[in-house]
Amino acid sequence: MAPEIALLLASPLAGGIALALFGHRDRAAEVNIAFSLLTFVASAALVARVGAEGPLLAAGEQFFIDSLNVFLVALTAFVAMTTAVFSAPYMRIERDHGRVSPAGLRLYHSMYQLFSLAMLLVLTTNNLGVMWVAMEAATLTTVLLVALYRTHASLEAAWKYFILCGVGIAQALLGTILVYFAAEKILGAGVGSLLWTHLEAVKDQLEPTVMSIAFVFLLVGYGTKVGLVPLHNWLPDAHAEGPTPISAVLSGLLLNVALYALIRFKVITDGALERPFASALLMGFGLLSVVVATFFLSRQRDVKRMFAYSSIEHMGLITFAFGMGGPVASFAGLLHMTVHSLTKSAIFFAVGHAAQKAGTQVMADIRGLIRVNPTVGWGLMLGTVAILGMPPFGVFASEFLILTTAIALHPWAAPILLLSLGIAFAAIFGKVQPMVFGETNARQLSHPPALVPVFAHLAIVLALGLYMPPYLADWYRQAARLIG
Amino acid sequence: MISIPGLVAQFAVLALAVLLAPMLTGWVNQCRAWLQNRSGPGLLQPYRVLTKLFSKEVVLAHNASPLFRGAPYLIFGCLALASAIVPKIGTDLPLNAAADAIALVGLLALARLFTALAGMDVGTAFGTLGARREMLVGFLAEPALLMVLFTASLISGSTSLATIVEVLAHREFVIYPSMAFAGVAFTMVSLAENARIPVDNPATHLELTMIHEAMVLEYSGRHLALIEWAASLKLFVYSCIGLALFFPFGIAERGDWLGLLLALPVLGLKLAIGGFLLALIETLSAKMRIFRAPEFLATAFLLAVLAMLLHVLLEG
Amino acid sequence: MLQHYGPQLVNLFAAVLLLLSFSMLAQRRIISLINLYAAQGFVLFLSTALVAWLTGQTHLYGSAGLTLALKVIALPWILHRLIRRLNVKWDVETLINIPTTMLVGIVLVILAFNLALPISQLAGTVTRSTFGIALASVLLSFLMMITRSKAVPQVIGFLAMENGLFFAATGAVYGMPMVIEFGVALDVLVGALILGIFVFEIRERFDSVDTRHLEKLKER
Amino acid sequence: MESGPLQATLYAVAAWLLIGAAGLLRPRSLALASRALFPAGALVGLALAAFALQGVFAAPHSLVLPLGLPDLPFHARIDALSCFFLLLLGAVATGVSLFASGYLRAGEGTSPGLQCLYYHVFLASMALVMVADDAYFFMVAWETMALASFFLVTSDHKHAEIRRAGYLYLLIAHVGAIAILLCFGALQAGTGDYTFDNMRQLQPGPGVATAAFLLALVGFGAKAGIVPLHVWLPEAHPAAPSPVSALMSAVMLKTAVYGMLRVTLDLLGFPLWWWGAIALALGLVSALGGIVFAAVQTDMKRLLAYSSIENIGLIFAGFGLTLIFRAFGMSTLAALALTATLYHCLNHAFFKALLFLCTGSVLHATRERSLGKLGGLIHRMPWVAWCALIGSIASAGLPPLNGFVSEWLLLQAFLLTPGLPQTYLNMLVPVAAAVVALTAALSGYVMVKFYGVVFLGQPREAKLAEAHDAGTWERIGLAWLAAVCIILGLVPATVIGLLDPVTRALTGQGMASLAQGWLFLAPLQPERASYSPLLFFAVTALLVALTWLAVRVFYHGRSRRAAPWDCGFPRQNARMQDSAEGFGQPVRHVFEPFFRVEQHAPAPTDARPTYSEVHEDRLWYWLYLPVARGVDRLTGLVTFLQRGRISVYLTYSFATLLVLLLFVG
Repeated sequence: MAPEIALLLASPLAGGIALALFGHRDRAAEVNIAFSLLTFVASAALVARVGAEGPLLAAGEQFFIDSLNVFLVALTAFVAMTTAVFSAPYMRIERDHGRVSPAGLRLYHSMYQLFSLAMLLVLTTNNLGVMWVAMEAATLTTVLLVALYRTHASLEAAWKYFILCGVGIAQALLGTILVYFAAEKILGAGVGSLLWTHLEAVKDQLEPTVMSIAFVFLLVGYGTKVGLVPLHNWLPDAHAEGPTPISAVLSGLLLNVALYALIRFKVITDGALERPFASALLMGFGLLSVVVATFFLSRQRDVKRMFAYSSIEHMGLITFAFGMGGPVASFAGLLHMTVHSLTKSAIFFAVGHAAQKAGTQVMADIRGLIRVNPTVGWGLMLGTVAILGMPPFGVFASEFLILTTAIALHPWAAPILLLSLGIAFAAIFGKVQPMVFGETNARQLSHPPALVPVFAHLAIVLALGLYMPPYLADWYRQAARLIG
Repeated sequence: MISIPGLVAQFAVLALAVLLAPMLTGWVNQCRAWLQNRSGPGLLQPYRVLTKLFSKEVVLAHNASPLFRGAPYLIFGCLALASAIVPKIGTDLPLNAAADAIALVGLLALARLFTALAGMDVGTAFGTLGARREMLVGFLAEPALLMVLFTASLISGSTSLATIVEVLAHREFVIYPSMAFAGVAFTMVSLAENARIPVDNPATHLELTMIHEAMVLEYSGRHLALIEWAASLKLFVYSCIGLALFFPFGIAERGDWLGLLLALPVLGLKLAIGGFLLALIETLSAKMRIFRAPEFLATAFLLAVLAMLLHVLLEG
Repeated sequence: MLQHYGPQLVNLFAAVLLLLSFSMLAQRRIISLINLYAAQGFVLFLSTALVAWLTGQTHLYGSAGLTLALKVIALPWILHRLIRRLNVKWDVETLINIPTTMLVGIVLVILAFNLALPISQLAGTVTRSTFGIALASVLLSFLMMITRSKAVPQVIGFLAMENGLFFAATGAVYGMPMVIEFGVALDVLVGALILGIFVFEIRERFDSVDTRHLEKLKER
Repeated sequence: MESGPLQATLYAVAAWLLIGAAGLLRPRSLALASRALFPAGALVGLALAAFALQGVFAAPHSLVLPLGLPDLPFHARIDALSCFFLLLLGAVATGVSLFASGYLRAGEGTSPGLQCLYYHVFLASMALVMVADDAYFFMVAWETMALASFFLVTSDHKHAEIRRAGYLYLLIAHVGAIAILLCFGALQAGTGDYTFDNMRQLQPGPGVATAAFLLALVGFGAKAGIVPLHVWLPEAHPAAPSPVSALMSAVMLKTAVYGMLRVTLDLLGFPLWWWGAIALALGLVSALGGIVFAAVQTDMKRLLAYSSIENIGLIFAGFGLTLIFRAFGMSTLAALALTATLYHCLNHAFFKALLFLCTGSVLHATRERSLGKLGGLIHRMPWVAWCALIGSIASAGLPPLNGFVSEWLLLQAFLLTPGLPQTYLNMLVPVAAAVVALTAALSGYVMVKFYGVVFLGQPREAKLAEAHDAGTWERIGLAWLAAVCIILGLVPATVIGLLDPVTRALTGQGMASLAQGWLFLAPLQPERASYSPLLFFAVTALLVALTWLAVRVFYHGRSRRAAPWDCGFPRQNARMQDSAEGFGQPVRHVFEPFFRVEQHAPAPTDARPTYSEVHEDRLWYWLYLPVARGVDRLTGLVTFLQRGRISVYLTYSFATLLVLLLFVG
């Protein structure tokens, strides 16, 4: 068992348990940060090791780290940490406003840790069955957090989230069973047939029909969690009604993780089938998601809901990129995963404080943030500008690559995508601009907002748009090669 | 391309034009008087008016700006230069190279611009009214004039007035139907530009009708004299343009000194006829409402464009 | 001789399972729904045990025991307590009327069988033909979740779907590896508990467990 | 790293960025920005102009920066074309920055430091647009430019209409950027290599090439403000602080022209003749429409903005003519048309910047932008007034200033058109020339209105009495721009020598050989056409001087002041002067169909009669609102998917699953 992985998983587990006991104490937030930091350190060590030694199998092949998931691990750990930093003052303010009880805080903190544990498990495990279990666990942990405020809306959102994702994940299990069924023919019964590395090795011998049916189930299953249209319906509700830190990690991390699982299966399926079946499906769903989500945007009143739809849109874009395949598109997809999760979480941080200041999430009632609190205003403005794909932010870099590849490979799709992006721009910017600028109605907060994460994220995104360090680029390239 | 005798000749022509221009105005008024069965004031009347005005003192409005005082000199200078540019007697003059047809139009436009600005400077209702109407006339008349000149320059393949005249006057005689249209357009334009009936009436100060006079209402003394002089220069320039374009015969070619001697009386004769015709038109036609003026000028403009098209169609 | 009748028995169980799913689809009363669910679990337990015995896959005994513990005893008990606490014994009115639902269900069964055909041919197991039925029952419970408007029946449908999955696992392949079995079972258990909590919460807030009250969040 | 114009440009960009960043050190400090940073920025601009001047004659030089995407690092390249536009940028920026250092006020919208940041990022990004040599770098620079200018436009974001203007501006800019991206996509023709070098090598088929051209026309036209994508321009220019309006109008619109030239003449290589026809037609429509709308405006900055549309229209007309000539292989004429185009770019940059800065001073002196409330400022602020006079004459395209030169060249190009193998074009060209002439004449009208109403006459409001003239810094800036206007007008032959390498590079033919020495400007042969503004100016000046002297010597200089003649109506007051509406009224009559007029004329019985007149763009109702409504309706349809009922959602998933299964099975 590699110590890094052990630490990586042990730290959130311990954190979860510890905070389940003392999560309501005053310093719980700091403890939360500490554990997240520890996790991040572990992930950094893991990155270093994988960077040095290449792909890594651990604990009797139960864990497999290659360049594809290692950067997702790092990203997840990092965003989880920054979100913890952000949530410290945020949740205090929520408590002061009497929206959460101490018990609620305890639940929140412990579940936060367990959630990151689940995600890290999904990312690091080599066993597709364990991957499913962990994914389900991620759902279960977040369901309670979405319902944290115990209001009508939050309960409704949580209920929908649970039912839809539960049903979806059930389909994913069926898909996993089918994969196992196909693999068993070659690898024989037992855990071995569920290990991705083994499957990857024999993927061209797997039975095509079974694999295609399996992939359908997996797509519907994990696709629900990715938020692909028309399986997305839980997503805006859950984002809008949950506590903002949770919206941030849902948008920034969980969607990525689900997509990661889908990609793993896509690799095997494409290997098994000679025709580009999985790719075609991914492209189709990606395109649909982009277009539909775009049209939803302009009707939104609730700011978090709007950005949830924007997440659907971006996930669709990424899915489309992976569907196209090829070194450039996959590279772009991975890059877009990174910048999207950084930017979107940053936006949610800013939005969270903005909503606390204005005392509402209704955009029409949030005005002139830049006057009362420039950092929140600028955070929101720059984040929005970045997520809308304005240079020199990194989102533009990945979108540029995706779109140019689309123009080269599928010219029919490029105008659709660009048009959707244009409409999304009109919708989002038109709503955010008056929130940031103009006369204000916001109030002061009881705790100083922690906005370092916002600007840290945006700085990274900006840097990625202008300059990508060679090792990072190689890393993405290798990952892209794995995806094919 | 600038020689001493050339310069001398140029300034001689310039001086001649500037000095003789008022006489043309006098001649036109004389003809009008005759046509209206009046005994006119005589050819020299404009000169008397000018000397009178020059020796009078200037009365300036309280808020007249330096621009107001400087404008008359500028306008006069522009029109003097214009009168020097247009080929009247010979084509071999240095300034011909300095400014071509387009520049000529630009020069006239510059004069108009300053007239209008000066009209607005004092800030009475009349000044601005006049300026507005002047610019209204201008923005339709100027392109029309340009188009007329373009027709000619398309024929001669050049915008240099000298070349145009040489081509029209000294190549073998051809009938240009386009020039007929251009001629009509030009007549209409020059009527409008020189504040003549039917567009404007130089002889009235009735605020409903006047254009040019309304603008210069505030001028007095030497300033007014310069303005008046510039006006008669303008008439002279337009007549010369018309003659150069449509009746270029008798204008001397490069280095043809005999022709030069001959050209002067020919010019006088042509001007006399032209002035009489102008007076005739003015007597026969009635002043039109100011709102009709755009239609009148638009017609001229369209005729000019038509002339160009005709050239491309038939002669191109 | 059981070796000889065994496969037929398994098929019989499969048929019973399908029958139960259909009757759940048709059933209006919540209590009987729960009982049907328990019955389904029991059939599942029997078939798993049988398959285990037939094939000598020892770990299948484990999962059979798990099934018995969880799906026949634990969850039905939880659900019974739940509805007693909520006292929602009254009939469940469906969104689509029963006959239509049944018709749709039959179509689904046909689809599932057609789909399962190639897979069954591949399956080298004694239980080859059961996969189609498993798939069918999954789809049927999905349909049930759609047609029921109350929270508890939806929960039951969700659990029934999981039954179908489990049957697929035992039917097509001799069960997943034990780790996974446990994981899945754990997830189902936790899920059921959370659902229970939710149903209470919803009951408190909306003083009804009708999910048609949960339609506030939507696009206007 | 050897020092060439390219390196110099990059250094200048870096310097600007640093200056901008320095503004953040003490964002609230006015002194820092206005006394140190903006003058420094002006110096950088001057240096950039100098290097660009040297670079125009240097050979193309390219460079790969260690930035950008791993597979597509920033390629930078500098050639005559980019140097020309860099020269324009540097020279204008010098004047505007000098003016801005005097113009900045505390408490006007965003804090000085931030404005300094936006402003210099704006400058830097424009410079980068000129040197970018691959699609990614170009797009980054392009969008950064849009973004920086957006923040500048909305720097006084308290007012809702300013925010709206900024939104509209950024939106159209973004749509344009999308079109440009697609254009590059078409240009790389499936090779996946987005460097401009690759695009130069490729020879796309006519279909692809046409697509690329049209997309470029949309994209760059949106930035340039070509009809029908011009609606943002008259909104954004008045909203922005005057130095920014000046920069946008003078330089940013030119970057679009630069992009157009770069794509069509450099990357695409050989154009088709009807591309030129399209560009020509659009240009003429924009020119006429722009100037007609300018004539009826009542806000001085809107008026100037519309006049910018007019000038850009003229530029595009010249560009279209260039394409036509190029397509028919008449490289000399193409060079002539291109020279006219570039020359007009230069001229418009300077006189429009000058005019916008003048409006800025007026705005600060009077807090008033509406023409109906100004007047008589020539007495209060003579400096500004005289500079504005120069700008107005130049803008009216009158000799001997610079506006006339480019107009002259353009008309010459038109006159030489007959002889095209395409008869329809031959027919159209006279009409086109007529439109150009009409536009020029109308611009005279507009400038008389602008200058006369703002600076001449009597002050229409009492508060104008305490208007003050521009400060020292502002005067320097104005003087610089005015001086350049005059120089550009007086020595065109020299300037054309400067343009020679550009035309040579783009059309294979130069003009310098054809200019007769430094004194005479004769595009083809002297007997075809020649013009010598210097001589022209000298003689005019001489004549004026002589006249003045003569009058003084032979007569007297006596004069006295009196009240203006009232025609026997004693109660004349300032309100009786023509209002802006009044002055524009004839044009409105003549061009009635252009407008959608809303008039509120008082009834005869009104106690206190008020008159107001709103001229709206019909396009707004024909194009933009329908599109907006369409999108809105679509969104309405889509939201029907999200009805909140969970069983419906489950049905979606179920249906998806079934469909996919059927699709597989």
